[in-house]
Amino acid sequence: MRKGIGMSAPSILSLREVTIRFGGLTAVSGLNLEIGESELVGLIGPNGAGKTTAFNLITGVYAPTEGEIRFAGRPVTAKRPHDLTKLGIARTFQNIRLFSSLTVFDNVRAATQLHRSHGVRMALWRGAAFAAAEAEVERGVMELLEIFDLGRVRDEIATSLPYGDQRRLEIVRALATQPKLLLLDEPAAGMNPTEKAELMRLIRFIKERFKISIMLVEHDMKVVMGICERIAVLEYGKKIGEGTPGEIRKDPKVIAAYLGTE
Amino acid sequence: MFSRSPLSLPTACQGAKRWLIAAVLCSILLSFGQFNRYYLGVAMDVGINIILAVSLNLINGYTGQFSLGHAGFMAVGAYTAAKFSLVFAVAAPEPARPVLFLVALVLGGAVAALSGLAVGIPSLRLKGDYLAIVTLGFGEIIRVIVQNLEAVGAASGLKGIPKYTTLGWTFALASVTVYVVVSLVNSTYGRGFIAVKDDEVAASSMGINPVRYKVTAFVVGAFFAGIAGGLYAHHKQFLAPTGFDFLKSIDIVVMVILGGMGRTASVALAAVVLTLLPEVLRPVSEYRMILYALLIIGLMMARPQGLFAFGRRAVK
Amino acid sequence: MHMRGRILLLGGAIGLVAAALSGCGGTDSGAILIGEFASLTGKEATFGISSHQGTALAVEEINAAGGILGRPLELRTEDDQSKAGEPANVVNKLISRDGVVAVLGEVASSRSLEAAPVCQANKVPMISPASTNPKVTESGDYIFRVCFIDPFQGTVMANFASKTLRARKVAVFTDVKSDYSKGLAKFFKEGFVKAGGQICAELDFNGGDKDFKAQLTAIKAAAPDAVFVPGYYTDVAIICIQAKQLQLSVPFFGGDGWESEKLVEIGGAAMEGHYFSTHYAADNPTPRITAFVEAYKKRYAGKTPDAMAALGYDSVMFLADGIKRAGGTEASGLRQALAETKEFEGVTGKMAMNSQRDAVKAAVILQIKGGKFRYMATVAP
Amino acid sequence: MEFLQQLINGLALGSIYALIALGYTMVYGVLRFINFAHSDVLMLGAFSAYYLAPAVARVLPLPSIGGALVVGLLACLICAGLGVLIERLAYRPLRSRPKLTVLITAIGVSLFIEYTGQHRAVFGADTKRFPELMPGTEFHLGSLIVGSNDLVVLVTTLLLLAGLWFIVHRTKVGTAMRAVSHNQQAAALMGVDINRIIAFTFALGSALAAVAGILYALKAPGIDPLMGVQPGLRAFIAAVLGGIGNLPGAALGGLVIGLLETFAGGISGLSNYRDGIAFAILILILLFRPAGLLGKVTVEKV
Repeated sequence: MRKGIGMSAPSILSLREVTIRFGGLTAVSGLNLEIGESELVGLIGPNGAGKTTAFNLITGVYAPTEGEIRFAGRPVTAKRPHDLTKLGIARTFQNIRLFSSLTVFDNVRAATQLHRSHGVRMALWRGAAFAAAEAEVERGVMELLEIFDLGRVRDEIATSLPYGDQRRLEIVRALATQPKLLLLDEPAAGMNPTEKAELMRLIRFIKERFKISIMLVEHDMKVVMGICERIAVLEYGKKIGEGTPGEIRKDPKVIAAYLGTE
Repeated sequence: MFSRSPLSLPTACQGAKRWLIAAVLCSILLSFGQFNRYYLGVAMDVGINIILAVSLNLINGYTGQFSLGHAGFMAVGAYTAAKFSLVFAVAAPEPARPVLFLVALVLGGAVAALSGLAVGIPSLRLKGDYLAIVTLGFGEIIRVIVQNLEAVGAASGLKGIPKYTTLGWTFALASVTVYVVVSLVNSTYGRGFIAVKDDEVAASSMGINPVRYKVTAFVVGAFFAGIAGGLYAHHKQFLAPTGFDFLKSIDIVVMVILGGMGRTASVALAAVVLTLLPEVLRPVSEYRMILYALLIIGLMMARPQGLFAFGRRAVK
Repeated sequence: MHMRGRILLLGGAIGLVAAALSGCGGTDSGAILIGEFASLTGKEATFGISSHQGTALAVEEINAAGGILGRPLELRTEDDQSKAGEPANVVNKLISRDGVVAVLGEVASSRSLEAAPVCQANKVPMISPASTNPKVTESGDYIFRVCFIDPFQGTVMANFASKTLRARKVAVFTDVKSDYSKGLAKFFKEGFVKAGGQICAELDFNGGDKDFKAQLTAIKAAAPDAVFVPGYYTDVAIICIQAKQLQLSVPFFGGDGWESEKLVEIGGAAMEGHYFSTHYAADNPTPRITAFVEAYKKRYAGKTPDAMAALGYDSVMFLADGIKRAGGTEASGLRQALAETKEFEGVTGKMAMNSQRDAVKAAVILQIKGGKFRYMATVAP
Repeated sequence: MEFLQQLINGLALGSIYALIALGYTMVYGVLRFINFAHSDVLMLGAFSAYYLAPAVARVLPLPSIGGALVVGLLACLICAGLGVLIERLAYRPLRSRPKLTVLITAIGVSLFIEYTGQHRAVFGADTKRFPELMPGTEFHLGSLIVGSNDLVVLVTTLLLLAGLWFIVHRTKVGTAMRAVSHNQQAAALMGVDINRIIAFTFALGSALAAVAGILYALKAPGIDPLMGVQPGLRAFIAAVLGGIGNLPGAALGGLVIGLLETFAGGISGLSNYRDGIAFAILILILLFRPAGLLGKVTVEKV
């Protein structure tokens, strides 16, 4: 078993020889990856390297053709997305996917129901227990929204928010599922330098405050190098390098992949 | 439309039940009134259509599935309830009949719900047009089976169904339907329906099981369609398989769309208007369906969000 | 708050409906108001339009002759769009809002069956012109019809097949969508087996189908002596055309659903030599029929009246006869008079009401020859 | 022997369904929406021929192949015009709206045509005799019988399938159609006149419907305003079965349904379920192949 360099904490997610093919195309090939508890890992690579596909494999959107994925010590290969979320994997999307007809509050509220015993009977009876449970959900959601300064827009339709707020709301929504591992798919896309700086602060804050592991796919080297403790590099579906930001910066294979070998 | 102010959640929760009880009591009082039979008949049609439209709205409006088979669920409920009444209730003593009627209705709803489960399962893999055609096909298959089932009169239809449906039953059950759909959707659990409609992939990444929500929507929707069918059977006292064809499903879909998908009150209002409209248009009956068709087209152009969809809501 | 608004709205709707319910219509003129419901649009519009035209003609003739008991008739017609669920509504409207003294309709038994309980509950006599399903009049003592019923017609055709056609093996080709077709097929089969014949093939089609070759090939393989098709003329014409193409050249025969000029118009040469039973023959030279056919042609642009038109006409005449004998339109008296009809002479022949309130009358058998319906025989009950 | 005869019957029926399905699938392929009114345009095609035939008969003898071609061509032109008109008035204003809106509008258009057609001032609800446009005969192969009409249908379907395939894959306008199908905005940016291409698609689809309507009416020469509903529904199922948007798929779906219905129709005790068979097969196939027989499953990009 190949261990990641610089691994200190026990592993929460591990991918072993994970491969996926779409028809003739091998999008990810023999990928090995480990993420430790409370670790902040970056996944980088040129366009089309298979980063988002790797995300989709981890979150169960696609099932791998070969290989094994383990989460918190349990095999989770080919589990469906909502089951993985229950186990503690949450994500955001490259192109923001908020629930477009729900308010900010309801977007987050919808993400809280997975840890509650299903409420058909309760919702229909509308008794004291229901009111108490709903009040608790409301308190929890508001607390989250306030932390991220979204409480003031709780009743706005989510998709009517400014772009930066939508990005943030997506992160809040993912946090509402109480994850152990948060996957961020290009969180800095479309942001200006000030917003990016703010985002970096935010990601560090989340890691500290919620004590969770974070993995992010990002194009912006500054962001990745600035916050990640460890970075894995993909090219053509294969991992070509892994290490601390300092190591990656000097890795000739990585430089070649980014600058071209010729 | 949805509860928004911080205090609205718990209060609305408890208020709703009170309103339900009031509406049901009102309905029961109504059935003691003496009314012109024609208006009474139309009023019952209105109530039945409210149930159909509001229950379809859970599937098509809130959960974003496109079902064209609601008439099929209605048929299942109608025939089940009618057959039950013909076998058990007719022979039973008078005081037992309301109880037996309720049993018949619930049984009809339950069998319809089972068939909703059967349709909900293919919906796991199909989307949009494909799902629409499968549900349409389901409705037609139900019709063909009923048409060949001698036990329920086959093509000749089922006659002699006792007249148990009253204004009270109809509107009490319509109130229950509205209550159930509204309560279900207006809860943390219920936001899942809308989340599945808005973005299935995102919903499932938030721990919402889309399959479970879709099947729930189909089962609950079918259950109430079955109840409506039972009321219809004991209102018209005669069932013919041709009454549950594709056009009947379209009628219900139009009510949902006219009202505005995913708005219960508007959809109920649309059911009222669309039931009364043909009656109002009777004097020009030869142009009635032409006008109906033009109404559908005109509406889609002028107000695709629904004729009665007032209030703010993001329209994409 | 919104929730409350919603429920309030529902309450409001209930209130509105209740308010509307108290209104009531009625007429104050001297006219006798009679109601008619028919399928004027939709899938079975052709039959409804025919029977409606006969009905309207009869009303006009009666009024031209000075009405009944000195009062003119006023006909209120409602379209049920060939749609289940509608008849109950329109008949309710005719009775409760318009206040008609009697209801005429429908051709299709399934829709008469839906309207019958409404008329019975309101104690308003209902006369079906052409619903031949025996169940129709079982709905109660206010329900009548001026046509014969399927068991009679089925037996007539069974005897015709075994005696006149000398057929031993007959194939039956039924329209499963139609209660009429299924009923007639059932009584034919019973009668024919009783008469010593054998049903060698039973196949089904759906009314409105346009391809019957699959079933006809199977029928041909069973080598019947004749084929009984209790369907409607729109389908029968196409069936006969395709049978001819498949060289299934045995006699085809059917019931009153065949009767229409369109049968030969569409079927053409393929219809030659086939037989059917019906209520009357337009070429039967009795003065009553001749007069009716002429008046009808004059009124409706040269169209020859089919059985539905003749029965529609007779339903009005039968009602008028009842009103005359009852001396008024009071419901129970009128019902009594109609039920006691012993000898009413209509375009479709002499009829008497039996205890089931079904008309006891003769059927005629026609053959298609040279593109015309030729009168062959009258079969009395 | 009976089996072979049924095979012939089934192929004949299937090729009619295939022909109608081609029209459904082509419009779907470009616009991604089910043109519910297609079956009504088919009816309008038959009625155009019905009213044109007496006029043409004055110039050309009928029944004759030449006469049939002239009537057919004129009916195609009329329907193409009507198709473009429907698109212009009912669908174009809704192009940027959700597909559901367009679907419901299409149902509205379909009801409008059907009920207007039934009004006595238009066609009237009664069945009309469709004139004999072509000399028809039956060919005998031993005890097997093949109708000349059925051969005409089969050949027409194959020719039109090939022709459509050629238009879509080998001509400039076809390339534009595929571009529009793929991405309307991008196609517009590349200089494709979207309105023209969509109008062309509708014209082509409606002309196809007219051909199908006439051939269908020749097979069963009784026409009425609701004549399109039943074959339309079957053909629509055929198109979905084959993988909607896929031309050979539509043809294949049509044949599958035609054959199954025929074999079921020939069995006593099964023929009464014929109406449900097409749907039952459809549901079964979609359960295993959600995009139809020849359709490609698209993976949603996340």
